[in-house]
Amino acid sequence: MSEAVSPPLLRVEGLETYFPIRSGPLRRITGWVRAADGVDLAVPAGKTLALVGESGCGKSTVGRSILRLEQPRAGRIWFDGVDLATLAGRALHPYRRRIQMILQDPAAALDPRMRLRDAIAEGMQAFGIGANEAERTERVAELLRQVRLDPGQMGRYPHELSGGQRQRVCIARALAVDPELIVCDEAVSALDVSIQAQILNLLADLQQERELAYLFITHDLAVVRHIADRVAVMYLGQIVEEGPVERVFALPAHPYTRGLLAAAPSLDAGARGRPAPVRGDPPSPANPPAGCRFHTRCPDVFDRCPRESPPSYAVGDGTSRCFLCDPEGPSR
Amino acid sequence: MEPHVLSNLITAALAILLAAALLRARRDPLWRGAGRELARRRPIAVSVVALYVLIAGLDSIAWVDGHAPGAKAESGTLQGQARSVIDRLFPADFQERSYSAPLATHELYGEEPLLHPGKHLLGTNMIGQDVLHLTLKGARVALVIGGLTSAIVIPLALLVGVSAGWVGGRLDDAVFFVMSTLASMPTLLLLIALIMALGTGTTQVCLALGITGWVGLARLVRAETFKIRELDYVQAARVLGTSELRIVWRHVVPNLMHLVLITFALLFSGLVLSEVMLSWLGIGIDGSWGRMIDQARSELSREPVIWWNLLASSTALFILILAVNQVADAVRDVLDPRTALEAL
Amino acid sequence: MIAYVLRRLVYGFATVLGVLLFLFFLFFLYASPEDIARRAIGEKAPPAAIEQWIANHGYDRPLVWNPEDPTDSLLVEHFRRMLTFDFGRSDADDVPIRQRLAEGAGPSLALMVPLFLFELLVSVTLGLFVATFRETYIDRAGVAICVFAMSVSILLYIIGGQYLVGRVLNWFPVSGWDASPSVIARFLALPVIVGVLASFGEQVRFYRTVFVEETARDYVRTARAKGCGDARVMWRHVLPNAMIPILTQVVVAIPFLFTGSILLESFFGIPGLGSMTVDAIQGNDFATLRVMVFIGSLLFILAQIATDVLYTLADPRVRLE
Amino acid sequence: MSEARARARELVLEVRDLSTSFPIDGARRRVVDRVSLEVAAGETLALVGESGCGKSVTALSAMRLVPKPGLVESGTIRIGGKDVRTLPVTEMRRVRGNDVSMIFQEPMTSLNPVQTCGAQVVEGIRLHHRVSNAEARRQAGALFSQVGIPDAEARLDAYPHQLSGGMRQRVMIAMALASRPRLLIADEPTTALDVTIQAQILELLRSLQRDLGMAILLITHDVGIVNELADRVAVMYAGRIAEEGPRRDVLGAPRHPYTQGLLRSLPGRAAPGERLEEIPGVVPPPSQWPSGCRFSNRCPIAFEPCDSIEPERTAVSAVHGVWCHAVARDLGASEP
Repeated sequence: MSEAVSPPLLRVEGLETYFPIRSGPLRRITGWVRAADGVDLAVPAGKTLALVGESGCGKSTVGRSILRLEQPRAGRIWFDGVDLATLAGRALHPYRRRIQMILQDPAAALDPRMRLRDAIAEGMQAFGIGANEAERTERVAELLRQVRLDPGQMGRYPHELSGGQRQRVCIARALAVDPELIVCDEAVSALDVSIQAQILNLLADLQQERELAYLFITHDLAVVRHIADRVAVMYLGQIVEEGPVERVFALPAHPYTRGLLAAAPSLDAGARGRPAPVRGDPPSPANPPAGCRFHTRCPDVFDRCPRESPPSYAVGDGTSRCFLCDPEGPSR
Repeated sequence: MEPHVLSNLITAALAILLAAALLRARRDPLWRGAGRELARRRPIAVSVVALYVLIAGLDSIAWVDGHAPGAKAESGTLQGQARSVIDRLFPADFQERSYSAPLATHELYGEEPLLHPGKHLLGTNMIGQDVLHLTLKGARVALVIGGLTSAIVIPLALLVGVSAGWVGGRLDDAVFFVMSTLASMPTLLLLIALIMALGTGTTQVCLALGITGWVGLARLVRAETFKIRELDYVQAARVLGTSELRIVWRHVVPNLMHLVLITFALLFSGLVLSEVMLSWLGIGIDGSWGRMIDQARSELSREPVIWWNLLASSTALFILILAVNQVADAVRDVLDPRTALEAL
Repeated sequence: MIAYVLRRLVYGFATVLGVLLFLFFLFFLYASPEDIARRAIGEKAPPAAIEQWIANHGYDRPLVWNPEDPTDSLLVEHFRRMLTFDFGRSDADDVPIRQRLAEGAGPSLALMVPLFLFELLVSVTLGLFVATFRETYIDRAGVAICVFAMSVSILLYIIGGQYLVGRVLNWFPVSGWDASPSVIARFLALPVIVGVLASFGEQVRFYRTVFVEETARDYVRTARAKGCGDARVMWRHVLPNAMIPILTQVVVAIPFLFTGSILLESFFGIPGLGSMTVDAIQGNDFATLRVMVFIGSLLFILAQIATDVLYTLADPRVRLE
Repeated sequence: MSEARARARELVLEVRDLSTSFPIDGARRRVVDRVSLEVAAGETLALVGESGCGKSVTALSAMRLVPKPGLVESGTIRIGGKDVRTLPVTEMRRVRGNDVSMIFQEPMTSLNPVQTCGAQVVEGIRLHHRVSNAEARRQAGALFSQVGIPDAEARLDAYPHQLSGGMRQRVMIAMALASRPRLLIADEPTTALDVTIQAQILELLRSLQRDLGMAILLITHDVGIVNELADRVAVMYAGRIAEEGPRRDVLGAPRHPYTQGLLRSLPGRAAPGERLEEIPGVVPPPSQWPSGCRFSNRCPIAFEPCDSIEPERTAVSAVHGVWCHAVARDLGASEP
């Protein structure tokens, strides 16, 4: 397997991004929301890693930290041999070009007062791509064709387009600077099913054509199964399971992954009427439970879980943060 | 430079600016749509406002005739004084000696025959000036109050609000403190205090109105900048490597302009009405409708009642404010971010 | 909660200091004591007379810094007087300003409290009424009337009110004052009516906007879905949810209950603090004006702290931290 | 046979030829156009469609809660036999929350933020029953336990913002159950919730329906949820019903090209890595709906009559109807 040999394009090690909670008369920091709390993950070049989890688990924060829209408090973000977490300002600028993003709400991601042409050309201008405006316009037309839009629409404004078309414009804007990695944060979640299929196909085509790597952040397991090569499951700021998609979906090692898979409504007529697999509500990321973070909702909880925090155990080609996967036996 | 030349230059500059802004707005479909919608909803109010602007504009273009350049003007005569287009609609010696009723042929109290019998459509005032003429000239004063003050308020509020909202931190704390200090002083009292300290006069009154008026808009701009700062398209621009200054210029400021326009429209009538109150307190601007109302007020107790003075000035004021309020309402409906994008 | 109130008080005090600093800048640095003296006794007064006036009013100290005695400068004096509520004497007639304030507060309150209550009652009720009929002709007519009413200058309401009610109909006296409670209502009726008329346009429209915005929310749909009628929806669901903007609007008005209405008082001859302000303007009495601005700000800042605390009662989501 | 069946089924909701219009781009446009539905006692009908297809407006029309300036133009709506459109306002109020209840997508915004959860349920009870405050509160506590809110008594005094999303939706359901309605209209009840919480709410709805025998009109865009909960399915596209029938028929053997396309474009059904099937083009806005079959401009099998003549209902079986010219032609050809 080639990805075992070549180093991954992006490797995140021990990423911690906390948000302060302020209170008291002097607005001092009295606590932290641990949005990302020791996250490790790797995205191979030209492949897709899906980061999946429920709302508030910190998956978007991981994406935003990689894009350096948030400042991580600890951890390393290795991209092509350079630690992005330590860069700032001018030093970071060239890497902006190589990592791009596509967001959930294409209506909010486009400036309502900017024509499509200018929106797509914005990044080219910042990185000096294209010798002059005419050349950039030519490139914008080419990009619009690549995302299957009519180049004649480049003089339009975002509100004149449908949701799916706007998402295509966002993709074109990201492609304009020739990135190697695109962070897709719930990029198809807000779209209707028929449009979602179009965008997923487009993303797959572009990956083939350009050898793009995707970090695909989503809560939709069906989408993960369809698009990803590997999947990382996140719960309360930590990656609880990671591995190749086929293995994780077929043989989930972590109880949370099992719960997620079982909770997703299925189209299988026979699967109707199962009881809900995961009980209760997720705890607050400001005050995560001690020990294993999932133990308050876990169906397989035992005495060790509330006491110790499980490390990542190797499970085949991936990992799982569950004592059940401890090679030395679950109870110790 | 003589005052009328300066005023001509300013008028020309404003006209060019206005034309440029309109041309630019025409190219942007969002603004063009908003303009069309505005004209569709409130055609009468928009025309009335335009009429007032036209009258004020015509009153701002003045020139001196009848003497060679460099010749000394004789003081005390009309010769050598600059007269505006509006002035020229009336005869140069249109002034009477005292009150006369509308279309009267004789003075009200002195019973003397008038210089221009039956020609004073709205009568004359205490010193014999034609009320219609004064009323028309008041339009310019009203627009100067609104316009000059806005010219102080809008750039100041944008600069302060955007920088506080964008930079945040200590700068924001400092700006917030200044704003809350100014805002904690009751508006009318602060206005009076400012004019008492600065002195009376058009510039001073507008400056005072500006100092009391900018905080509201600056707060709005600051809050909106905070919001825009976190929006996806700003984040996207950052990821695309766009510099901070450029993001502010290309993404933040254009998305604040509708707020500025709404505030301007809402602010305008308040400013003109404030001046009326100041006039009554004796610290207003010469030639304003407020002054006319103030002067006319005491005449109501005379016998026979002198009502034309009050009626003319307050009607002119009322129609302008009503039209501006209606336009402001429509502007808000059309441009409000919550409804604007769906409506267009 | 207590920590929050403490912090707000500290910040409020800082704002008060800011106000005082601003006033010092305006009335001592920008308009120097000399300017003030000239305005008070005439532009062409001889220098000796000006010196004399300045000395008489205690403005002959160093402005900011006195090298001999750091506590003896106009800056220190200004802060000391204001913060100890001493206020000094009027520039115009040497009457202690505190005494003036004490005399004027009563009439101002007597006018402003009923005016304020009527205004609130009328505008909230009408606002709720118009909002109930939103998107109908009643609503459109209501808004049109409001815009019409707010386009008329308050001066015209006063002049018109005095003329119509006082002179033509002769119901109430046009102006005047009597301290005895039995007669006072006769003098207050007209200014209160005029005050309500002059403000209801803007107020009703404001409350209508608040209520209409609130009626568009999801929980109103829920309330209707469980079978609530229009009146119940408006009074039990919309009104409590609109309390925050209402509170904000109401509390902003509280300082004026004390400082009075400049226009109404002077027109109707009510000897309150508003009239006092007008006298101060006409008499170039800067000392009194300074005190009025200070008192107004002080009350406003206190009222704001009170609003923030009241928010917690109006809305359980607001937590003061 | 179908008539006999229909007579046997007691209908709690009956919608006939409902049209509801909104002013869009300066003209009144029907966003719901001659829609007919029926929900029998105890069954679940899922109304499924993409955003903007008119499914929520259909539900609000049935409750007579269409927001202004929307207008129900024509059609009849019967809830438990009462004609909703002609009922006096006070009567209608008695129907809402009593004969029919409704729950919404966003439990956060759908609950009154300044009232305790208990007070909101108590209000719902006392609007329809003459009981004391204490008794209503006791009933509210019982309802809270019934919908699986732990520590029910204490939660009566909680404000909505103090609860999690799942708990809030349970409060909404408790409120809806206050008068034991025969019909519950659930408008995207789990869309705002996480998948594990969604599974809990679906389980709750299922068990409540089993215990109370109430009918559910489920409005959703998620075919997976339809499969989990529905007995019958109606697929809506651009203001019209496209296909309607039992869940097994519509999901298992769809006949309308739109239903077929919708199901094939689901990422869960395709093999991983395979291309998804796309429905070409976009859902047009109401101002650009085609005049014939609404789907004609995106339909892969559209033929001559499709873009000019609106299709009528074609019965595929006694219980399965499709609005499609092609299906009508094929069926007509096979049984002359």
